[in-house]
Amino acid sequence: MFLGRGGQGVVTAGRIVAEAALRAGLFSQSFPEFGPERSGAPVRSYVRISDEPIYTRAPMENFDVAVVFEERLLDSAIMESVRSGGIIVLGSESTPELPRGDIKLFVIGARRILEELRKPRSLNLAMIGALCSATKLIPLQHVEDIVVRRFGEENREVVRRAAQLVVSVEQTA
Amino acid sequence: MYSLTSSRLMTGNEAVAYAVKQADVDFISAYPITPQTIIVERLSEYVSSGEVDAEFVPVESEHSALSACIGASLTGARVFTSTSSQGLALMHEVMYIASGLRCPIVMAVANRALSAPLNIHGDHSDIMGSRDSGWVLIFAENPQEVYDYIIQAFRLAEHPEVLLPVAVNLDGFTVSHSSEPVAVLEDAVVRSYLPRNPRPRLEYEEPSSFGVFALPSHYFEFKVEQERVLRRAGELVEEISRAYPNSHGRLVKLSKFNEDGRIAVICMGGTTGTVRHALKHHGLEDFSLISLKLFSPFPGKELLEALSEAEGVVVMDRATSPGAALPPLASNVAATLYEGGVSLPLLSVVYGLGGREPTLKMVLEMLDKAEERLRARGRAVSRMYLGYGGGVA
Amino acid sequence: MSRRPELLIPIVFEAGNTSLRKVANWRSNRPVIERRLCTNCLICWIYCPEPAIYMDNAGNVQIDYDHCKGCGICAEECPRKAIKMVMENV
Amino acid sequence: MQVSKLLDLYGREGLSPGHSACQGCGATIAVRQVLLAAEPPYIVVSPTGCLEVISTPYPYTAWRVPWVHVAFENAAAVASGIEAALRVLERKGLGRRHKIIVIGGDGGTFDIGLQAISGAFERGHDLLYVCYDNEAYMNTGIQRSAATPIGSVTTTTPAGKRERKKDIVSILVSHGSPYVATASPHLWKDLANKVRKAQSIEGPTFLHIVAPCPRGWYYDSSLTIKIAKLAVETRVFPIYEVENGKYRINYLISRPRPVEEYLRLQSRFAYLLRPENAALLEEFKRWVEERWNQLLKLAAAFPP
Repeated sequence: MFLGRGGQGVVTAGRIVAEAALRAGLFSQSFPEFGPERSGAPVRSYVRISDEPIYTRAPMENFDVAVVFEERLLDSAIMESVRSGGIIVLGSESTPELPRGDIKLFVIGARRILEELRKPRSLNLAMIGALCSATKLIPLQHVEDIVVRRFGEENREVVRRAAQLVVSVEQTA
Repeated sequence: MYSLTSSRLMTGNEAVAYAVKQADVDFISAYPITPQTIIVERLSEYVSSGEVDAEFVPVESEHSALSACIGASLTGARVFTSTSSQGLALMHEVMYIASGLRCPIVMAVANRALSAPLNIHGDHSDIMGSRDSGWVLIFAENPQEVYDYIIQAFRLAEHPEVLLPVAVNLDGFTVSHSSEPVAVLEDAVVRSYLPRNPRPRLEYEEPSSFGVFALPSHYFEFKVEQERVLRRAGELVEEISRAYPNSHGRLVKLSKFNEDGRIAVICMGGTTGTVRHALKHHGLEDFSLISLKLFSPFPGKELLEALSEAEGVVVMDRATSPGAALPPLASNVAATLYEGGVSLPLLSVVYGLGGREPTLKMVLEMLDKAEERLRARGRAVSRMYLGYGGGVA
Repeated sequence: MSRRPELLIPIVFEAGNTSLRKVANWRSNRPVIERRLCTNCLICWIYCPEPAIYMDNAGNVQIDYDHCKGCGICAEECPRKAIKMVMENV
Repeated sequence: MQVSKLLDLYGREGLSPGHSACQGCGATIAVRQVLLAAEPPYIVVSPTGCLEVISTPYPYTAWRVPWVHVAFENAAAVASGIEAALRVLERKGLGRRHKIIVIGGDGGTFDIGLQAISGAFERGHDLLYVCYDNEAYMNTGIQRSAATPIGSVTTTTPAGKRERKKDIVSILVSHGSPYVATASPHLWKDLANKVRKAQSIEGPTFLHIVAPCPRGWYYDSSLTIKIAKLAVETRVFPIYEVENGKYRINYLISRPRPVEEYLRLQSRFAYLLRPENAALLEEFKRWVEERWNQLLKLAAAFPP
């Protein structure tokens, strides 16, 4: 599940990950949170990845991985919907403490990367880069290829840098 | 299965647009409405980039969209439109004329609830409102089927023995906006699958009059003939789908999953997949699933065959028919059973109105309760609202 | 190749075949041209709603009595008053 | 090519006799004249209305040219589809372009069809829209339309209509149409040449034709042309054209006949002519005068 705000490319992020999974020989499905799209409002998109055909179109209530674009969006509802043993990839410049000890937290200082690379509108790409190296679900190379094809060579570094700089935060709780 | 490596990730809407492009369409007319809009956005991109040589006429209403399509179709052009919900309701009048004038228009309907209250999400109320308009009505389960069925829809619509409009339905958002792998054919393969057949058309050298008025002395015969032709379209489904270059994507009237289940669940559109998932991953061998692809003409014969071993039937409708004996799909199933002299306990389930897509938990609960209800056999027909008030009512 | 399918279809392929229908019984008065006054100017023809007026091979204006409904416009508009409306024999 | 004599039109009949129009039908005279003038190849589109019903009782058709009717409110949309589709078919070598002529009544034009007309004109389709205006819904039994003039009795205005007739020409001019004109069947040459002119201009053009209706206007069937003439000569129906926004009055009526001469011949105005309805009659006259003066001003703004 990807959680960001309208205009940050949340839907695109889901789509890129689904496409990368497809390239990796996996079945995938990606869909946005359905409804009117409004800039700035919290918005989600969802991805299912499987090594067998995906039939279900049920809404997703629980996730193995939550990619949260900003720390402010990380509320209790999100915390509760991540499955035990699941992962949160969080866009944050700090390292927050989670109330659950059964999930893994990865933090990426995405804003700093975007500032350095002068790519303020590529937050979603940084988050995917971080997701790749945090979860190893999909090969980074496929994501890079798709990003370069759709958004140009200059965005490759966003994905790469985020993949390098994402850090695992040990939870004490 | 399709080869995954040759697949592209597409939403249902993108699959429609891609199929229409490959079909060498001549004329497109539409009006924006959620959740169909992306179809025409893509198509207008294809037209403006020259990837498809067609005229795109962005009209001032859906009524005019289908009207323009009729005009275009009567010139002999290959014609496409798409809409949803209120737009389809606005087209209602013109839908009867499109079929009465025998225009082989192909329309994609990204199914959506009808107002009031306003709701932009998926259900089948829109198309069910026009189910007697004489169109061939096809329901797709996923973007792959959307792609395959759009192409076959053109072949069926333009078949010289048919000449009827065809609507391909895809659930609003759950299919129209869901990105999934779609295996596509080569352009040239699609083109050779869709030859251009001559048909009556508007031209100065052979001046014919279209849209004449018929007195009581003739009207009845036209309407009965139209009904016959619609049934003939059903017979021709096998012929046109057998010729479809990708054998995995052939249009069937219905498909069956878990052949040996005693209780048959009949469903159309995207939610069929969730039921399939439930049966497959939760060991529900008592149930079979009938995914109905062709709603009109209703495949009664095939359905009776598919139900020959069934001990009970669950019919899932994503629409209501207020005041009617049963919702649309259930009433067709009940009539089919009656006509076949078959008496089966039937559970009519109304689900997903206004986009309340059933969760896996809801589907499992429904199946659990269904077994109980059908076994009780208090009456032949029982009813259930799935997801109403958050549960099973 | 014929574009006409072998189907009962609400299209009329025989252009202008209303000419096969006779509407003479709509008429209670018939227009009669007085030849010596007529100059074949065609004014009656251009104002006829049917048209039930034509030129014969000799270039003389004639009334098509199978299709004239007897409205009387031709008689009213004839610049030479060469057309008279005459009561039909019952 | 300019039409100068009736022989220029003879032999080009688009409509066959044997149709079911009323005796003395002004609409069929107008339509005949349009088709006699029209340059082939063309396709005619009609909305629902008198013309459609009288001309195509299955298995018959009065049309000697390709013709299509779909519904009441959508003729301009149907025409848009035909026009655009033939453009692409010609490009692909699968057909050829035709001129498109829409012929609709005032109900299908002023009222229910206006949205589709607005759309087609805004999009700029190459077509000629002809409105034969008999000033009410005659097909359904004489109900008022937006084209019904003040004081006219219809079955839905038993005490005479209170509102002015909608100014359809201005509406089409406002859409930026390159050519909008009015015509009367008594002025056959003017009408024929306007059809030719409109057809020669690329884009959506409009011709508004007065079409007296003996049945609905309550007059003797022989008087159709006379009444059309009176409509023009009393300034009730001015004959003018607007080319690229420039107004020109084609028949300058310097000494108009009294409006009563026109009204008196038609029983639909009997109510209006009663002494107790003098105020309504004054309003009718004011409408005629104001429109004429407005036209004079518009024409003066664009000297030839």
